[in-house]
Amino acid sequence: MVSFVLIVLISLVFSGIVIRTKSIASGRKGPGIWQPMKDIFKLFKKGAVYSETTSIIFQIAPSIYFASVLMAIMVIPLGNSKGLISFAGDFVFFAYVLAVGKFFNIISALDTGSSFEGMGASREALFSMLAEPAFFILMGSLGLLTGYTSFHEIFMAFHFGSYVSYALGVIATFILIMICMIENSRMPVDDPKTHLELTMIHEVMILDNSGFDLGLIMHTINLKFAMYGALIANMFLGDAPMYLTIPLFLSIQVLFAVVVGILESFSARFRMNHNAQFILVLSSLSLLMFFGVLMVLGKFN
Amino acid sequence: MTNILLIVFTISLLYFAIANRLMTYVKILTLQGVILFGVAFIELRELNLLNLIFILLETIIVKALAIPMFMRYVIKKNNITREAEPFVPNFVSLILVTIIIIVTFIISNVINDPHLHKIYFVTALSALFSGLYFISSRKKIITHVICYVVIENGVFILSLAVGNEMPLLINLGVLLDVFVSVFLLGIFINKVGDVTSDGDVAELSKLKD
Amino acid sequence: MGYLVSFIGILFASLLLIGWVDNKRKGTVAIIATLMISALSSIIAIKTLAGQTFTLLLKGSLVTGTVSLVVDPLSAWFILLINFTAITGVVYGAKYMQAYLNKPSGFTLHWISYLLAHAGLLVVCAAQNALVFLMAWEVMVLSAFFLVIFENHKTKTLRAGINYLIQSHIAIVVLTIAFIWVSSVTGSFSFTAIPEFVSNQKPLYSFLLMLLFFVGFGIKAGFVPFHTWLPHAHPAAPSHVSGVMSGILIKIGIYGILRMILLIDINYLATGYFILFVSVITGVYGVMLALIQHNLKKLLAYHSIENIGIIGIGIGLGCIGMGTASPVLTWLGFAGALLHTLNHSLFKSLLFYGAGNIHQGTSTMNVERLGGLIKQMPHTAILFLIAALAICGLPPFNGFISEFIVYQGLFHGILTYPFPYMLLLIVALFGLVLIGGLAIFCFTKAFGAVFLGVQRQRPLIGPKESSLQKLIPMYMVVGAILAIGIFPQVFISVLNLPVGQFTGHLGASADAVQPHSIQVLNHLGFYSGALLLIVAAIFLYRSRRQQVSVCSYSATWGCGYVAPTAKMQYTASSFIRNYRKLAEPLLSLQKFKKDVVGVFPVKAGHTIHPQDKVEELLINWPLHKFRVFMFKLSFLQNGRLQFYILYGMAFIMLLVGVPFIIYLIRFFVNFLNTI
Amino acid sequence: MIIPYLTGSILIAGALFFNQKKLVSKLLVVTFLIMQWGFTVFEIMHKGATTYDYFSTDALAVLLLVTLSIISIPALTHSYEYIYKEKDNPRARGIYYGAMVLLIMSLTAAYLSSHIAVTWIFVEITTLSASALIFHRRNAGSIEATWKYVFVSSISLVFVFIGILFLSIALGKGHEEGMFYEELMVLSPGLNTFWLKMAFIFIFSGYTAKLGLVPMYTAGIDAKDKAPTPAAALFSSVLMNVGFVGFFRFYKVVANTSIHPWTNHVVMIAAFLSIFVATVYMLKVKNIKRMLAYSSIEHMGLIMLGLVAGGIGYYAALLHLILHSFAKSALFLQIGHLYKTFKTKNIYSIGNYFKFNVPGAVFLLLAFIVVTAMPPSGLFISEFYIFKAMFEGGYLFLLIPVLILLTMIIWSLGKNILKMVFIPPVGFDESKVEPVNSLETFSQYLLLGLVIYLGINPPQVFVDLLHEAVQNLTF
Repeated sequence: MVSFVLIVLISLVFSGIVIRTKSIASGRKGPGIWQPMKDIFKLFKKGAVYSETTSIIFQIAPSIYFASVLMAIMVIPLGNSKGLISFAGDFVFFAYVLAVGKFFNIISALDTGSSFEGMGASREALFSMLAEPAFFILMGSLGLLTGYTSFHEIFMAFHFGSYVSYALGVIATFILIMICMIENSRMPVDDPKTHLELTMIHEVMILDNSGFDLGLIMHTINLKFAMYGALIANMFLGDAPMYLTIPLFLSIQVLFAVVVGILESFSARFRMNHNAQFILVLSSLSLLMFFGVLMVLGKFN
Repeated sequence: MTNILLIVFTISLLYFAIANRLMTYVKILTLQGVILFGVAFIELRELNLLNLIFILLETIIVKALAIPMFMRYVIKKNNITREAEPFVPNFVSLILVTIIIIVTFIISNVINDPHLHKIYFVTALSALFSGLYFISSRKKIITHVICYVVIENGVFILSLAVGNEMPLLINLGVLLDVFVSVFLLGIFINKVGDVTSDGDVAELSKLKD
Repeated sequence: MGYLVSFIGILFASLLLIGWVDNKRKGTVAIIATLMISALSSIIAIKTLAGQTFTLLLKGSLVTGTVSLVVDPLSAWFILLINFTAITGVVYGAKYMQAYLNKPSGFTLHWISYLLAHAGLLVVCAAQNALVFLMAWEVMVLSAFFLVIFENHKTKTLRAGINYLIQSHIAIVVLTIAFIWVSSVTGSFSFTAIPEFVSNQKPLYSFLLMLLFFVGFGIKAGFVPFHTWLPHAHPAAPSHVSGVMSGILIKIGIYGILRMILLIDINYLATGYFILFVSVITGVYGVMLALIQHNLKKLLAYHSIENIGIIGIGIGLGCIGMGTASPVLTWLGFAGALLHTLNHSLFKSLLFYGAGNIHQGTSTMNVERLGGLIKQMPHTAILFLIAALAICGLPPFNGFISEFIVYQGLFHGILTYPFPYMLLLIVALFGLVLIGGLAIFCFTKAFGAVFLGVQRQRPLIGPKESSLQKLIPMYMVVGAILAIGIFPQVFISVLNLPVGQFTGHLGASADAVQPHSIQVLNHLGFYSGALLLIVAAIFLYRSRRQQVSVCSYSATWGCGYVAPTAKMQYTASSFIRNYRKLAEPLLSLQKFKKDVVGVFPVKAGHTIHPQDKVEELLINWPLHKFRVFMFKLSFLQNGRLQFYILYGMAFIMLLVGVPFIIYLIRFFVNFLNTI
Repeated sequence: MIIPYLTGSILIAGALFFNQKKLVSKLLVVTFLIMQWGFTVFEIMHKGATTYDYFSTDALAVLLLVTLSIISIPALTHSYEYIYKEKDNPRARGIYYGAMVLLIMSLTAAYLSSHIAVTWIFVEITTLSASALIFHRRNAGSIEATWKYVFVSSISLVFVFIGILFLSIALGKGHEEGMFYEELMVLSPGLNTFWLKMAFIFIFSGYTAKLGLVPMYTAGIDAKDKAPTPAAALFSSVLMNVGFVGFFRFYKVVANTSIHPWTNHVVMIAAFLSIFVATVYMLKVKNIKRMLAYSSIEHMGLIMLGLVAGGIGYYAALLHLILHSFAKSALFLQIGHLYKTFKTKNIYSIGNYFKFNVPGAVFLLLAFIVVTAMPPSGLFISEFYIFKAMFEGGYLFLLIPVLILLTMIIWSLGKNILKMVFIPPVGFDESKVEPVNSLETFSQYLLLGLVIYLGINPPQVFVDLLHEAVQNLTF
């Protein structure tokens, strides 16, 4: 419950922080922290223009996308307080619920019958498909390390590993950050700053969305960021008491946002056809982590 | 005495190998028929009438007279050219027949069976195999029939080679076999002569897969 | 006994009736007959699942010996799912076939085969005698063959049918050998002889026997590399037949494998790992090829292969569980497999029915031609979408439940097993995730290309929504899908009996060992429901907003390009292009490319035909070589009398000569020795 | 009772030969059938009896005699239809029916004969009567087929005779009565194995012509192709059985000698080669009759493999022989209808049979299932047993290639039959298609039903007869 509220709260300012970081990094006096939310609320109020080729799918997809992310967020715990939904193997549920949103996002892009959005959809589908094994093997190895299969238990137990577990934690963090970037189609994979055929994935998928739907999608991205941030945060929380957990959580989220901002301002986008390899590298990295875990547990000798 | 006759028979095979004319073949058949009669007659243990009649019937009447005459008639009727036209040169066939004879000879020597006249055995087998060889090396259909008769002669000798006579019934069967099959074949040669120009086997290789 | 008599009575009565009535009514007769047969068998099955096992001993003939028909929970489970899909299939098909009324013949054959196939399937589930089993099996195979070749004036269809027939025949030959082996050791054709065999023979032999059975049933089920008949047969068949085949006919192979696992009590660990390995390959390969297909039904056929892979992973896990005496893993594995069998039979038949609607609406199956159908056939579109979500294993539908159980099993295995064993499990996990991702990829492509956007080529005939009789069975299936998705616990509790047969090997009853983690399934439905609610809430709020704010419609934003055409939108093959580039080394594609050349370029084009690499390597190539070799030998019957005589002569001479030559050699050797 | 039967049938044959009237010939044929059946029943009654010490009725004889009598009914009655649809020529008809009667008579006698040479004589007569039947059409093709058949058969029978001579050499002096099968069974263990081997080689190679095995199967194909279909039905079933009888009785003789393993090897080679050759040509030929002829070759190969394998294989071989006779004769009779519909035997120009003759087309489909030994065909049971026997006899190395070949055969046969049944032919005018009397198809259905019934649920007496026929071969 706590985690849900916190994540939703942090999502309000997340992209604000990112943009702020970027503007500072590029020496501009950028917009305020709240600017993105203001835009989104304006979008909520606006009317919309729909393509004639679209159907009910296009109308309902953003809502489902948003709902799926909310649902996924409910699974995420905070320190020693469970998420709203928590059971053995809940991260399977987590991944699949996100997949529902993705599914509709993709077909809504196809619904417009545009020559651009299909391209974005195709890439979104491919990259998220390639990213999924990394996530599952990561969770699998964490589960193997701790002996549990639900976020809450895993993260509770994770902190008390040996020192090697910190190394593992670092790898895990890196993988999670990368997955997050891929899922939100941000920097190393895609560049949100530019538009149309330059931003090949996400922005091009939502070319035809406008008004309320666009707002929903925008905020969904914020929520996703916050969600992954929460995952990363959880890896370092353990079951510290609540009065420690919450500030720690918030600071980690902010840190994550800053990191994202810095990453975006100081790195360049890959060429599209390099992305696939890059994402597969993540999977192999997670496999590496898996073997690391095996070593830690002494099962591998 | 029998040995001489049988050797003559074997030589007739060699002659068959190098002969060129169909008429020569027919003559050879007659000769063989006579030889068979001689051999059978000498072989005959107790000379009762029935056996004699039978031998006469089978050798002289059928093998030495009826069949050759019939063959002549067929050749005339279908005005088949008088050349035998073998696939392989006579020289080769001569060698092959000789080899056949030698091999059968060796085989018969390998077998050490008390109650078996080797010479009969050799003659019979060589007649059989050279007959088969002639069939597969000659072009004309009529030659096939003639060679078939040669094989039959070999079989006859073999049945003599068997120490004990067969029951009469069986010999009758053989007779019927020779008689019917030869005449049947002859009739068919006439039929074939109707459809094909010259009695050439090449005409009769339509049915194939 | 009464059941059997009435079963046979109904069957033959309806067969005669079908032969009698005219083409329009044959379908109706078939529906009634199927309903009666299903009712009859379902009663038995339900009784069995209620706890009383149905056993029937027939005297049999001098050949078969005693024939025992037994319906245990496993059979009952399969009988029920067979009946459901058979019913939906016949109701759908009765309407579907109306389109062929102009085709004079074949209706009688078709419907008779349908009933026979259904009956055969049911008997296969119950027969416990090798010969009867094989007979029922072949009846099923042959009638399925006649179902496939309904459009038999097309050479292509006939070829596909024969392909299916021959591969099924190979399957039955393998099974026959296996049964022969058993009976030659034990002297009995009863299934009870198989455990006897296992107890008497070396473990290795038992494993080989299991292997034989696996191959035999695997061909039916479509495990790679025995899958090659599937992608040909399904597109060739009428859609309801494809639905039934993919839904239940290939499942009978799964049934066979499960039955043999029950009977052949061997080192389950090896079997488990073997099955797991094959299944992972099957699943990944199936979906990889599904992705590159243009023909919708072929795409669905490859997805059947993929799902068989998932089921197989479940079975493999279960076997591993039995091998390591872990009731929990056994439960998870087999429960996942059985539930996914049911689920797949549901959504795959639904997908094929949808494909049937599309085919009769547009008379094409090529996804490159279709598009925008959601406007003309909304029902079909929604049904297809639901089925697609279900087959991708997404909540709140049934596919998610079974895949979730399998995931549970995998993680349980990974967490509890020592190092070398768990490696394959992590591979399986990788595979399963990949399958899920690719499936989503594939069905976004399929749904998007078929139903969304605008039609890419001018419609051959104006597509229109199918009639109610075709939609009703589809909605029935959707009902079942949602039921399993939202209230899984009901089905889980039913599953406990069949799964109990497997856990029984470990002396543990199913509901006892049913892992605690499964309790969550009770909540999963609730969570899925919650998802739906949230969506509904947001959507409502959104539409309220729409009222106050102004909404307008215009053309799709073409980045300033003013004259967009339907051809410009993303096609199915361009949608998967990135993937194709990635996976090219593993696939085999026929490409025909004509580039744009010259100052005034003429018409250029580019077509790609996906081939099946396994088929090329394992079937086509050896077959070609074999035929060439055979053809070389066809000089024997050359019509030359001399040769015919020579054959005899040569035969005799060889038989006489070879020993003689040997004799001579020996003689010569002795001679040398004497010197 | 045999002498009256022989004389009677010879008289009837003669009468048929000279008679010119349709009605009379019909009556004669019917009387012959009645006589045939009367004789059959009589023999069944007096099973085990020996008449004129050259004929004895053992289980094998009874089985094959009944098979013959059953098949001869449709073969003879359908001949009517067949002949009259041809340009009706009383002369040809006379010869045809006379030959048919002679053929059936000689087959009967050959089955019954208990003396190796008597069998041989009657087999010889079958050759002659068969040649008359093949010649019936009197065109180039039939002349060629007849020529080849007569010639190859005569040669092969010479082989058989030579074999018999070798056998008598083996017997040596003082065994004039040794040529009776019972005698041989008793004497054979003590005989000189060399001559026994020679005898076996020649007798086996000789009978392969009738039996339809490598090496001498060749002429039989042309005969079955060119003969009128009722005759072909007899050729591919009961005429092959006569070869089997001749071989099998002698095989039983050598089976209880020391050369039994050797003979098994010889037979095995021939059998496998036959199946192989059959496969080669079934993949190639486009003439449906020839294709079926080759399929008979394949089945004979299987039967021989059953004998080779031993054990239950002996039983299975006989079962397969009988069931195959029914199935294949029915199929050939159906081909007659097919030919009548399309006026050709070439598969390319036959097609969409379903449209012209529904019962016939359905029959073809069923017959395909039955003849390729798919369950529930009775042949499946026999093949099942044969494979079982090979498996148990340690012939696995042979079983696997055989199974592969059989699969190819099924593929080819299925491809062609389905093409004929379904795919419309090119350039075929459907105007002058004459309807087929479905009553005849009915009798073919009966034969198929017999195959399935005898296979799946054999009556006790049938099984007992089979077991009795192979009782001395139990090892």
